[in-house]
Amino acid sequence: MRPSSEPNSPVYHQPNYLGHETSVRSWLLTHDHKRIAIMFLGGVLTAFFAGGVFALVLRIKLLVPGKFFISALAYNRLFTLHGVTMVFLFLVPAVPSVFGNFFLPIMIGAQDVAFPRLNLLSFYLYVTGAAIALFGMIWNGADTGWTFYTPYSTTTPTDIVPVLLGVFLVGFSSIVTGVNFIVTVHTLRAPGMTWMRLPLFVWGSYATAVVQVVATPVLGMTVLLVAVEHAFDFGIFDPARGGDPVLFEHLFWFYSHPAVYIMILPAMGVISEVVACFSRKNPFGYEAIAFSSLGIGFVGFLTWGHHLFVSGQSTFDAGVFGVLSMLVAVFSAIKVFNWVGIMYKGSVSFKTPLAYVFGFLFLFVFGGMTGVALATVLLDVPWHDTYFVVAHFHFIMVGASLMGFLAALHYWFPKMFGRMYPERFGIAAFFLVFLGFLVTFIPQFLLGNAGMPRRYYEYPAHFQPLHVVSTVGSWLLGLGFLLILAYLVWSLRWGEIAGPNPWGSEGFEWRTPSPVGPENYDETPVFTHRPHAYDLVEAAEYRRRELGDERD
Amino acid sequence: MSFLHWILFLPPQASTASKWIDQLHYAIITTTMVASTAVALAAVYLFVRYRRRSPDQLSVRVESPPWFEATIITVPLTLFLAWFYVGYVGFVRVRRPPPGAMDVYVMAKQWMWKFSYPEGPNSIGVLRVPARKPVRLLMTSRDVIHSFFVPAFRIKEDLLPGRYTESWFQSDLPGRYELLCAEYCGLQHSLMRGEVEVLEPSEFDRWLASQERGIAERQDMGGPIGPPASDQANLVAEGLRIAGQAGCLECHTVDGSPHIGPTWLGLYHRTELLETGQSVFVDEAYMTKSMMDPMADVVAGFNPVMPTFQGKLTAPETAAIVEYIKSLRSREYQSKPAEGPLYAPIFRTK
Amino acid sequence: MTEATHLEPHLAHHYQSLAQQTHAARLGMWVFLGSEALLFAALFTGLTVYRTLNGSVFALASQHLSVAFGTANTFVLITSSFTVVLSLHFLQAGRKGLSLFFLVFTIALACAFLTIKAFEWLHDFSEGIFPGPYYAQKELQLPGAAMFYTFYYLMTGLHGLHVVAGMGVLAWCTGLVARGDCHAGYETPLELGAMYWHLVDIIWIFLYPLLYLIT
Amino acid sequence: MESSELSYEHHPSLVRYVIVWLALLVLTTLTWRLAYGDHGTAGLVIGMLIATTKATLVALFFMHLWDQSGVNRLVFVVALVYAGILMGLTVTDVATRFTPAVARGPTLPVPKR
Repeated sequence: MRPSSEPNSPVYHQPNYLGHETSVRSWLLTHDHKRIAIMFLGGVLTAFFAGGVFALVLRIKLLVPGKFFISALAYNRLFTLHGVTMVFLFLVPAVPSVFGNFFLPIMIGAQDVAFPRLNLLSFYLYVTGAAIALFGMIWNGADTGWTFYTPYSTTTPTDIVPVLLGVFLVGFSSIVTGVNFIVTVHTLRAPGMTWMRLPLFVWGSYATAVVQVVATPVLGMTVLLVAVEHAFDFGIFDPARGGDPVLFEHLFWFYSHPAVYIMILPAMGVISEVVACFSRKNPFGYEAIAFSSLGIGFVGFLTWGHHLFVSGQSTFDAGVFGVLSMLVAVFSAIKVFNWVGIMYKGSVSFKTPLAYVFGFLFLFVFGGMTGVALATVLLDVPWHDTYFVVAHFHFIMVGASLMGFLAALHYWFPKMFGRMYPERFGIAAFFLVFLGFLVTFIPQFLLGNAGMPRRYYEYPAHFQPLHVVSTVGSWLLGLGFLLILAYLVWSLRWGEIAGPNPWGSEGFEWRTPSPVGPENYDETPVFTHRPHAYDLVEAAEYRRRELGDERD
Repeated sequence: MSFLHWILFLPPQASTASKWIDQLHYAIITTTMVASTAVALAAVYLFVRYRRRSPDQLSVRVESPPWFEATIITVPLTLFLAWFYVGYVGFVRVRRPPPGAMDVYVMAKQWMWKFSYPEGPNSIGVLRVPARKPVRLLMTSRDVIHSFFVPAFRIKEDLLPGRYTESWFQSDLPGRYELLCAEYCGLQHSLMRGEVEVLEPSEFDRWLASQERGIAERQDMGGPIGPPASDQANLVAEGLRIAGQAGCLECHTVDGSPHIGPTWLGLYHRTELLETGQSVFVDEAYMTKSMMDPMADVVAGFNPVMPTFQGKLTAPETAAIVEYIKSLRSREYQSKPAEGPLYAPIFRTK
Repeated sequence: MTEATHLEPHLAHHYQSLAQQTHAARLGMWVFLGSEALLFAALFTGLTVYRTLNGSVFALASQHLSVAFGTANTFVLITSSFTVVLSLHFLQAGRKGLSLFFLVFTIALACAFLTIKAFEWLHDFSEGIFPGPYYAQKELQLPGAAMFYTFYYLMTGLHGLHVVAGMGVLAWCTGLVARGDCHAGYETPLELGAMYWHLVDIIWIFLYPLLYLIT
Repeated sequence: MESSELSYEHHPSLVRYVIVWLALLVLTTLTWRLAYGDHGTAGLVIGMLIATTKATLVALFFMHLWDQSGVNRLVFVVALVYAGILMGLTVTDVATRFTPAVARGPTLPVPKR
């Protein structure tokens, strides 16, 4: 890093995307994918902390088996709020809309996404949808759970229409982002950026975009049908009039199972980037990781029926979905072993982002394999709709997706804001989050084994000890997130100035200044090799130049 | 095994299925823990072994060899397919009741369980079954989706409105076991609990013989079966009281005999011919309307003399009377042994 | 990929050439239309499932729909697809007047479609065919009959909304062509508008046999 | 990219459009005749085959997939495949369920609001 007389003075690279225009209007009406990404970051973090608070309240109630702290209705509304907020307002847009928006064009050498105006529209759809959903839920909260199962959702006395409308709009935002990413990757690659040179994060985001575009409209239609049914009593899912409530489950899970891959695929892309960067190694099995992303994106659509094993689904269909569910796990296994392989003969440096990769690896493998265990048709019978399922999907969504999100946030923070965060705090917060996570969710696996059904306001007293442990864990987890928020906000203002490439990374996004300039690159870049090719001569020279800077 | 059973917090193995479900559970959960720990340890080992010792330390290029990719595809695939095979065979076994199983009809509604035996008795909240005999459950719901879950038996199956689902179990261990609703079904979902009581066969036969239809229901209603069911029961009693106070019973009988107004016995879900020549299906809406606006749809053969109760009965009182009328089933219905809802002959393999 | 291409007025700053931009616009439209197709696929799935569950009733219910209206509308919509592609063709050939004529003609056909649809619905209403709980057709009182009509109204209604949206898009295209903002050499807006219109046509092509011709 | 640049220049002839239009009209008439006379399931299959043919004609020639680059065709095929998966696997379940009886008649009305 260039020596500066005042180490903490804002000697940002100028002009950069953050500071070249400063009016509020220039932010709200921006077409710049980076600014839209930053606005999305604000949105999803707000949603995340709101959802987290709801979760903490739920966990406090669960300290006691009987009535305590909040009423049953409030409890039912809160777990709906928690689920809807975390799934639709945080996890689905978290990595694609924030980091995908910011880095996908940069990584392929483009100036912007293909349709910048649609990108802005996507943000406003998200904000509007989120506002309607949250407002509707807090005002006259829906109490259906985020799964909206009919006929309960169509007959509940609470007002569910605003939530459904909000989800519909947020879904549209997701579709627009997906369309944008697909077209960007197909048409805006810079000279030399062939398909087999795409960074792995781009592969992950591309596969995600396909899933978003294909699955989300089905959800949109489904929630509209529920809204129509609830508002006008059309009997669409009413068995008395020839309807079938299980049809809803099929339509819902046709979206919501692939939605898990919308949440996890881009996080997997992040992991690939981070582990290559901090191992200073070429991606070990590049093709395997890239194609398994597409594989997950496709096979992920063939497995939704494993949510219906005990919903009166035919034994035949259970077999079909059961065997197809096994295939998707294999693609995940390919990725996991290749990530571990990247470190082999590498030059591994343990920094906060890599810490999250270690967390990801353990939690994802355990969470993923418990998922396979659940898809092992027989074991789903006792586990279905118990805390075992709750623990499993929190391992995937918090343990894996959120770890990927945090890895991305720490890895790219210097690139996005031009400043470093305090490394010691980063590592400390990681251990707090990791420990808090295990203490929160391992007891929930055991609760599921013991037969504790999910969405229970009051529960038989013999489950209490494990609930208490889980609640204590949730406090640790909350503390960890607060710590992260605190030092990242602090770093925005007082963090050490980061050079263009503080990690010595060979990822293409690090060829831009930090923070990135408004046009990304000063001149159209030309790519001659894959990212993270630490062994190539030109790459080595490039890095030596950067590292030389660092040791000045 | 008993150590695993303890450390995994599993409930007692009270059904035949629970034993082999747990075997698979042990095998799979152990593999899962070993595999995830192994991956994490491998990562930590590689980190320690290849950690960066100087800031500009470089690495050599290593591409994944084909044999490695082949291994990491085939080994997990084989393992997972093996899991699937064992799991699916077991699943078919828990879904397919053995021939000669005893049938019990299960009906769920917000928020109670009702069990009917082909031999006669009904019961609410408590399912009594003989030990060492397979029991097949034919289940349906009256309103939203519920799920029949007995942790000690390791069985679970959703109850869907408008359709029947089936499940079965055999318990060799007499005792009382928790029955839970596992599918979220509304405000009191977590209180929709019941009990399965496994009796010695001789004891079960005695119980069955001693039960006239309906007796069990009355007994169970008084028993500790959770608030929802007793609310329901109280509502009926409340309806009877209000009907007496408001003077309904001066014109309407409850034993089927004709009087000034139509009898209430079996009124619910009856189709009545109206003065106008049209017919009306008696449901909650019609009953409520008749109390509030009696002249609207007068049943043929009766004089339009009923006064309106608009403003005289509160909404909860009206609801209580409706519940009371609903509880009055016709005599022929009552004298018949309880039977399951209509269903076509059930195909059984072997 | 030279600087000269940037003189092209329709070229956005982040594209290198108009060909690249056109490719992106077309692909974007295709992906969006694919997404739209899945939106309708959810409804088609519902219809198919309920047809499986209520087969004979659905067939009976279908016979109360007017095949004449449905067939007439199919011809109208297919012809409108043809005229919009003619409009694009003449725009490419530089014949602005003919292009405008066929665009307006397409919109007129869309109006005809909606008018026929309106008459068809009125005819249905007069028979007591209403969606959901309002269903009052005397001759056909079987469980599942109302469900068929509920889906009939949902699907034709959603399709009708798409027709209206498509008319908006085509009207906007007419404005662009008339003002000369969309011309030979830069037909992208009209091309995309036409693609949307074709999707509306394709969905109707599937709705027609599924709703009207069940035997 | 190359192919898209080609199609950018190339414009199909008027004759092609007219032929496709006539073909669509003939196929529609054929579908319509199908409605008269009981063909059972075969009628449905033939009807859907004709509809698919018509949709493909529209996509290929009116929407110019015939002239455009491969990726656009891929999008069309992928959308059809996924719609097929959704419909196929859902209907498979419905058609193979355990059905001792489909209970008819009203369920207990759940009070609304």
